[in-house]
Amino acid sequence: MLQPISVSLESLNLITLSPMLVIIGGALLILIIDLLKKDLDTSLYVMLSVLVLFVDFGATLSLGINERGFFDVMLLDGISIVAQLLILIASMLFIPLALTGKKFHEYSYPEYFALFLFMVGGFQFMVATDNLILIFIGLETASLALYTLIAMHNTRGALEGAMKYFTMGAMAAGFFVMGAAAIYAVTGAVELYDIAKVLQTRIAEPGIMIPVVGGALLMMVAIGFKVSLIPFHLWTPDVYEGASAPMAGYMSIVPKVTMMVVAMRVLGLYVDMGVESVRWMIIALAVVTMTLSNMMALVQRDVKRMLAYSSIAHAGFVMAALALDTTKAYSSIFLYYGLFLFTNLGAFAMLWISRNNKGHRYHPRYHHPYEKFSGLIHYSPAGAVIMAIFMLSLTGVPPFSLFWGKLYVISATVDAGYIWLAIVMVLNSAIAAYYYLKLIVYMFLKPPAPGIETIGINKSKPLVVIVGISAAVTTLSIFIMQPLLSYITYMVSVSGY
Amino acid sequence: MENILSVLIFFPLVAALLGFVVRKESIRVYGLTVAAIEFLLTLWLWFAFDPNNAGFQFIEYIPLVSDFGINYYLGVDGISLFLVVMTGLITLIGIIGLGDVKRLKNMILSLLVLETAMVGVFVSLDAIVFYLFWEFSLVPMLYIIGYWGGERRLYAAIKFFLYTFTGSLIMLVGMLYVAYIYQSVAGVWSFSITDWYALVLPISVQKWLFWAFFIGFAIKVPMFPFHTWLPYAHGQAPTIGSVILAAVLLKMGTYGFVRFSLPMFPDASVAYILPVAVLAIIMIIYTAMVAYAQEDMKQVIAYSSISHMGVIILGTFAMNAEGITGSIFLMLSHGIVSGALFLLVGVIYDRRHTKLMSEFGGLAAVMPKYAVIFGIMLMASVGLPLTIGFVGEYLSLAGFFRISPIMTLLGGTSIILGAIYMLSLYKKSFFGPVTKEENKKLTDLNGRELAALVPLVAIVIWLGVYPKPVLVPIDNSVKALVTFMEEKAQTPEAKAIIHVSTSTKEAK
Amino acid sequence: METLIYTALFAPLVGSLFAAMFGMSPKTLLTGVVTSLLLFVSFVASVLLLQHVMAVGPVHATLMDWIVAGDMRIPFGFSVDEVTAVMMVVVTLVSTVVHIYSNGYMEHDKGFNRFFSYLSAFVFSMLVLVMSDNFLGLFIGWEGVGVCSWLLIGFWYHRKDESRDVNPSISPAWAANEAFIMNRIADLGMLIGIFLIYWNVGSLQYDQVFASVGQMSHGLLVAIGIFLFIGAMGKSAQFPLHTWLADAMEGPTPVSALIHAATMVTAGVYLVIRAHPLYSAIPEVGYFIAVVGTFVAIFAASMALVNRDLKRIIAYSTLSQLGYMFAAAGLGAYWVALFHLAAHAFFKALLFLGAGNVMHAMHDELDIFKMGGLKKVMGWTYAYMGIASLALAGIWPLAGFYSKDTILEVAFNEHTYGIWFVLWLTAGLTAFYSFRLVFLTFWSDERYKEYGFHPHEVQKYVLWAMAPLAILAVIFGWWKEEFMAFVTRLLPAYEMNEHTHHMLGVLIVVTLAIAIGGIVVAYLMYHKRLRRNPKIEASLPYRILSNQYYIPVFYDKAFAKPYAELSDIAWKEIDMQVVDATVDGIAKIVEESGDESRKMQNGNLSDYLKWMAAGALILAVLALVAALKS
Amino acid sequence: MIGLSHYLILSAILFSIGLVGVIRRKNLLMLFFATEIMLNAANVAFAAISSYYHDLSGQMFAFFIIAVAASEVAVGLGLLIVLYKKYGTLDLDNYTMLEG
Amino acid sequence: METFAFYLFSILIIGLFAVTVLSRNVLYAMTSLAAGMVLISGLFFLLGADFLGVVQLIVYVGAVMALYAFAMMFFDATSVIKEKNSSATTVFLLGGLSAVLLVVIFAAPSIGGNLQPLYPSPDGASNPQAVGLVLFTKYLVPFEVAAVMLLVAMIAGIILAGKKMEHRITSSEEENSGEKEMK
Repeated sequence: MLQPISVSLESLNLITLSPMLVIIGGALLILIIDLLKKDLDTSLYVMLSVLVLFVDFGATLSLGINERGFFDVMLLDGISIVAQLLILIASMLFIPLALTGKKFHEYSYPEYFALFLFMVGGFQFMVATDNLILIFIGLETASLALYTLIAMHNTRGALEGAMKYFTMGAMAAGFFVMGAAAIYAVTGAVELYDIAKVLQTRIAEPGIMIPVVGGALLMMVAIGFKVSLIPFHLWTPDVYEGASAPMAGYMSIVPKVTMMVVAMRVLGLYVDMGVESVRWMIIALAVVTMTLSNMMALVQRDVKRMLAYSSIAHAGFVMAALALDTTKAYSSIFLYYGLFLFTNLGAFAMLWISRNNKGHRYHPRYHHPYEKFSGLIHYSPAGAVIMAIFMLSLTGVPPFSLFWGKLYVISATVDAGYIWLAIVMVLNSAIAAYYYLKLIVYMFLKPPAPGIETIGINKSKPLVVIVGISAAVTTLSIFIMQPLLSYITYMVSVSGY
Repeated sequence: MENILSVLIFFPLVAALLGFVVRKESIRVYGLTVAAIEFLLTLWLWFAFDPNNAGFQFIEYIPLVSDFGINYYLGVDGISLFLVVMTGLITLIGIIGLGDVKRLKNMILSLLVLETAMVGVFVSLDAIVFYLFWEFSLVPMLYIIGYWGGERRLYAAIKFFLYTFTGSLIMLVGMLYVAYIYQSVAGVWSFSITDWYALVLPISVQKWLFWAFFIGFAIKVPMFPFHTWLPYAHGQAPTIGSVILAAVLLKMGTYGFVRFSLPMFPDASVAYILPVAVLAIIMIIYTAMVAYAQEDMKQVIAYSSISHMGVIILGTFAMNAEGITGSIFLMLSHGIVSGALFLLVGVIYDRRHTKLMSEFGGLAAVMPKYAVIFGIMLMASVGLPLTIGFVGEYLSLAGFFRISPIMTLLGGTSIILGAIYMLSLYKKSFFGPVTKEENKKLTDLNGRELAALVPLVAIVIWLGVYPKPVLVPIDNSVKALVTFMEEKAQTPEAKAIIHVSTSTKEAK
Repeated sequence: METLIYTALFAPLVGSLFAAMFGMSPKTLLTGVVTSLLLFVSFVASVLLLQHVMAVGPVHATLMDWIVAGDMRIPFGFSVDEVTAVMMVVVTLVSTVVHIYSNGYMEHDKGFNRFFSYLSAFVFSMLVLVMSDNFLGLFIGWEGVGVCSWLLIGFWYHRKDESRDVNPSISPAWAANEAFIMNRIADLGMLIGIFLIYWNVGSLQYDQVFASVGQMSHGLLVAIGIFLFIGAMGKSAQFPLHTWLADAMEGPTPVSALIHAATMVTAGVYLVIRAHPLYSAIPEVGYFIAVVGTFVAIFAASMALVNRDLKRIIAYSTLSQLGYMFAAAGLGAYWVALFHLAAHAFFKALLFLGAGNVMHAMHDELDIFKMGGLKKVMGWTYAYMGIASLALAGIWPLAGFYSKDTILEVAFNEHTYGIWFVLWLTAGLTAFYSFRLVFLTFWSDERYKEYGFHPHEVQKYVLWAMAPLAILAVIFGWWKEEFMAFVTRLLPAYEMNEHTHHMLGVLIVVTLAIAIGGIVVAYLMYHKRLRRNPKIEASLPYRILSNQYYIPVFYDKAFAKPYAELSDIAWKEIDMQVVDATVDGIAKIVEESGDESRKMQNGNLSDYLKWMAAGALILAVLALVAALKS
Repeated sequence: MIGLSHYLILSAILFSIGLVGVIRRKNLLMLFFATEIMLNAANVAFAAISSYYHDLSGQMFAFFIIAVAASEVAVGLGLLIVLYKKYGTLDLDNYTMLEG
Repeated sequence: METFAFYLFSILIIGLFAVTVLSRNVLYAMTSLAAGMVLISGLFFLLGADFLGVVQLIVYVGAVMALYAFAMMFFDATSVIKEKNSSATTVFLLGGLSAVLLVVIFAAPSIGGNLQPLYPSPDGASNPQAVGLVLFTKYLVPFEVAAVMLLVAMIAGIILAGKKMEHRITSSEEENSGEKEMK
């Protein structure tokens, strides 16, 4: 018969769960408040969410580094903490965007905020573990919430996008579990550190490479889907277009950072072990992704869609760093996303502000065609300048933030000896410059579009504050580079990457 | 004022930001004042500069990202000093000569921002900071060309931006690689140019790095076959845009060669003299021919810029003090002369709204002052002795003669071909009877235009007759550079080709 | 003495600047007077300098450093030695005369002030050219005179382009550009020569360069000699760079007198004389120079035979005389060349000024076929031109006789009988065309009446101003011995050998004979009336000559037009269609690939899912390839 | 004797069947069936490996996959209901507004 | 016996699932899916994963199928469904190749080496007991997260299927009209 087992509370290291407990508790709190009193204003929930996130942020900051907890399921290494911080910062910037000048369907649900917090919790779980099971559960929790959040925008586009995202996500989930199964079949483990141990002993066995690489391949499909690498990216532009602008911006950062961490853990393991085919798969995906998505972004007529493709390209750009297997490369991923976060969220927030109630005035389908921004400088100089700053940052023009990110990623690539890859990366940046520039050209150099004076109709103080913060960080990033870089490098290196 | 360089960089930027408050009606005076103060500051820099010190002066050093070796590191030597002064001057002259354009305020503020970037490029001693200003200079220029330009301004502006952006990105890869090597040798990251100078690179590495930097600089210069953005940019840009583009922005490329390529890759630079010189000669001859075929006055001058830049490249790759000093002087003189020529074309464009030579003829009779100043600038442009244009061209060619007499002969056709297209321009526009009725009533230069042009004429003649105050500091720094290159060069062939002046040798 | 040097040098510059201040205002007599006075000052200073040099020796002055770079150290240095002093006096004298003359000649011209500004600037440049103590300083003057020549040839810039049949020079502006560009071609050669000197000597100072001639290899010397001579060929309009000189006659006549006869065009000769230590070391190049000079002498003279244009005839004669000078210099008789240079300056300037008077009288008509019998109305001018022509023809005892005859003697002395013969023949031709001009203009029937001209003599002071030239044209030759003694302090003396001494008398007679013969033929043909023979005029040789051997047309067809066409191709076909199109093509390819790859994003979920499955397969293939490779 | 490979191959085949269904189906409801098949295929593999290694992790994984599958059905059907209510069709060929 | 059962189940499952993905009739498809699920639970029992088998039965046959059945009624899709299926070649080529790929990966001979189980089933414990033990110790966190996930799914389902989604609250009229144009 079974022996009763006793587990000491200390060994569980419950503190490792504290951030997630906070956020799930917060979500439940919102649900309870909604149950107790209906018709509370959105602003209440927004601020509650921000507070919860803030507490979560504090809890995350206070975590010890490189701790495991709960039967080693939880893993709080440096990258998990950095990733969680990024997730939380992005979430804190995202949530106030609900306080718009106009009413939107999704914000009328208190559940929206609960779901959002659940989603954040899911993401946090995903990065705070190296157990494939928990990664999968966290992923699905977050994804299911995300699909719903997108659909709650309740336009045809949002529903269609959510449906596409959902379906492809289901398929990707299938690939993920099959990949996990393959790895499990080889190693008998579902925890990455065990997997690494076992693989290390078996790596020399003949034929082992087939299931090993096969597993990685299947996982890569799932990762590629979530990080939106070509050709698994196809949902991305459609969903971004359909979703509300802030949601699109959020999606371009948080799920990707999260999945990037998973990729670092899973694929990094292979690369670290010297499985060259995995490395080449990553590089190939990265190169194809940046190149094709840049080209596709080039021919877009809608700014939001363009930004969708651009975020794919950025993902590909960062993905390249994954193949390098150096501390610097891994650090550069976080640095890049840390900077990308502000810029891209800011850019999407600007689109959100420009969301006008005249609907499809400039184009039967698009909300944000380039023409809409024509001559913006004449009516809203500040808006145009800020948007231009974001675009220049995305282009990689110094001194704006993303330049430093690109610099560091390319530097990592060069250090690792992949000079050709670095050249491909910079050439892609050059292609990308065209479509970012196009928006600047429209805003600054073209005559004003009719009705442009109503472009800021969705403006509200919170939105302006968020945009302001993003713009300030984007512009003054050089001054935070040193602390940011040393912090991230430290966190990544203590995690053993 | 030990931090004068920071002041020089940030004064226009701060002024531009504050300028948003200034009301439209007063913005011209504001711009003039700011540019004048900046120019005076550059002059102050010149006077405070010790011409006998060949090294960097007014050094400022503030760590920015110390983990990654990026520092706010500034300094000037004789090579960059005058480029800074010229930047101040040309900006001031440009603002003086600025006609009535739409949205004057935006124009002036963009110019001030541009000035920050330009000064920054020339005084940065950290590669990343250099790159920062280098890239950032594209933005205001994009706006200036794209907003105030001609009919195809958008095409021109975007082409300008993308082309140079692409080139400099490749250069960035090169920079990162140098930094990486530095890191692997020295153990710490550094993007300081002076640190990089100390780095002896293996020749094979030098060779590809040379080309990586080359692409960045060559597109900016612009060298054949990367030059096609320039005619569009000039053709479409407003007068002030062309002036600054030709006078300062192009010089960034050649400055880059002197600042980076030569001292960092002496062996590669020597090894690639031939291909570079061939490109330069193609530039000189081919673009001179293209210039001759133009119908638009501005395009003639645009292509002539390319042709002259070819001579500068030849001088730079002469690997001796004569040639390099000459090329730097030619940068200055070309800046002033081409700036003036673009201003002059702007004058006629303001009056007639066309730049086609066929629209003119006999202007000398109608606008004598204009014709005189144009003539002086033309002569400076074709390198007449006792004008500023001669000194640099002569020294550049003389320097390169040591490398290859034949190629110098080919490159020297610049003085013939230059005369051909410039004189034919002058003949078509200024000589002959006045055929068009509209041209008979043209007014001569007004006070504002004279105020912009006369100082340039004075400089053209002053530095043509007495270039010594400028030449000596340049020469000192260049001699130091050449000596340094000779010491650093690894192959005996390179050592043989790099020619250290006997005076330097004796001083040792 | 430095003061004198600077006075001589800068007085014209001051005058030029002074005149320039009034450049755009209507005519002010003041400018003419002031510039002329300043020129006179310069002349006086030059004469004083000459005396000083005679008495004491060369003077040297350094104003300041000009170019300092690397080892190159080029000052504004001026040295006045024997050759320079002679040149200075000649230049300033002729200039002063021309200035005064111009006061009258340009009286009604709108650009009066401008003209004097240019003219004085020219003198300044010319003085820099002759006074500089280094090659680059010479080059300053070299280019400076080129520009002034450009300005002055194109002085009447407002005239429109004509076809070559109407006006062989097309237009003043065209001619100016032609002159400038041709000179530039030669200047490049000169520049290369300078570079050669610099990198082999390390200095451009004359004294250092000439001192190190001995250390340089022969080949190098030859190269330097040839390149410098190329420079000289441009400025002195030697074949094949000669076409500009005739076209330069589009400028006002005083300009032709000063620049295109007396001074600037002789700069090339001056250069060869100046660089005599160099050329002495390379006699084969000298011989080449002599041959070129000789060829040009007869070549130009032949064109003058049939020309109808008053000024062009004189221009060709200038060309021809320059050939003589080069022949002399090339053969090593530098002082003879210099002597002829000076003599030629006087009589040729006089000739041109006289021609100017005629033009003035004839309202700028240049066709000598439309003149005739002018001696009745223009006695003084006739006298001047007669003297000048006699001098040119080399009739004893005028200046031309001494100088030209010596050249022939030199040619004989060197045993280069071919050269001698050609030059001798040319002397005859010279006499013929000079007097053809004189007779057709001043004698024969008064054809001008048919064309409705009312010629009149010019102002008195103008005629007086010309007097010094006329006097010198007569008497200058008498100072041959003194001249030789003076300049051979610097230049190598040239000794005739025994054989020549014996033949001297014969040579003189032969030469005089052919000159007189030429005059006689001209007299017979033209003294009564213009005799035209349509048959001859239609004959091939005549047409070749009157069309300048079709060389301008050939240049046009062989160089100018192809260059323009090539330029057009370079721009429209290469730059636009190839270079730029490549760039745009790349952009287009990128964009089209974007459009193509966008098709995968067709909105259909089912296809998206297929792509995902396909992606997995593609990855598998990739993995396989990577595995096989490693 | 049935080895691990048998089960794994079965799993692979089932997964492929699911894949075929996913890429073939145009009706969203039936497409979702196919995704269930894919997840179940993984379950088979996990259960088999778990059993052969005598390791429980695989069974845990399979257990959670079942939970995920259930959740997905809930959300997926919710989405389908909205779509059907609003646009009256479940054929994905009708949902191609977002493209390009 | 085991072999026979395995092959029987396998063939049946493959067949049933093939029907699921190929049938035009949604009812057949669903029925065969449910049957396949049941048979898979049979496989689980065969593998000794009794707990998993039971969960499979309950969740799929009980819950999932019930949900689908409800949904089907809602969609009024009980009859044959017309699909414009895309070209069979592409589909089966992709499917076939994927099958080959997966089979290659999973049938690799190296799988099933002598590995030490990391979380061995405790001796003497029945499968549900063992599972329970692991689930509530090691996998407590994932278990709880799964609970959250189910909560999320529930909320999501309620919201999406709720009445409120039928009307848009977003303050814009034209946006709707714009959409109508697009239909």
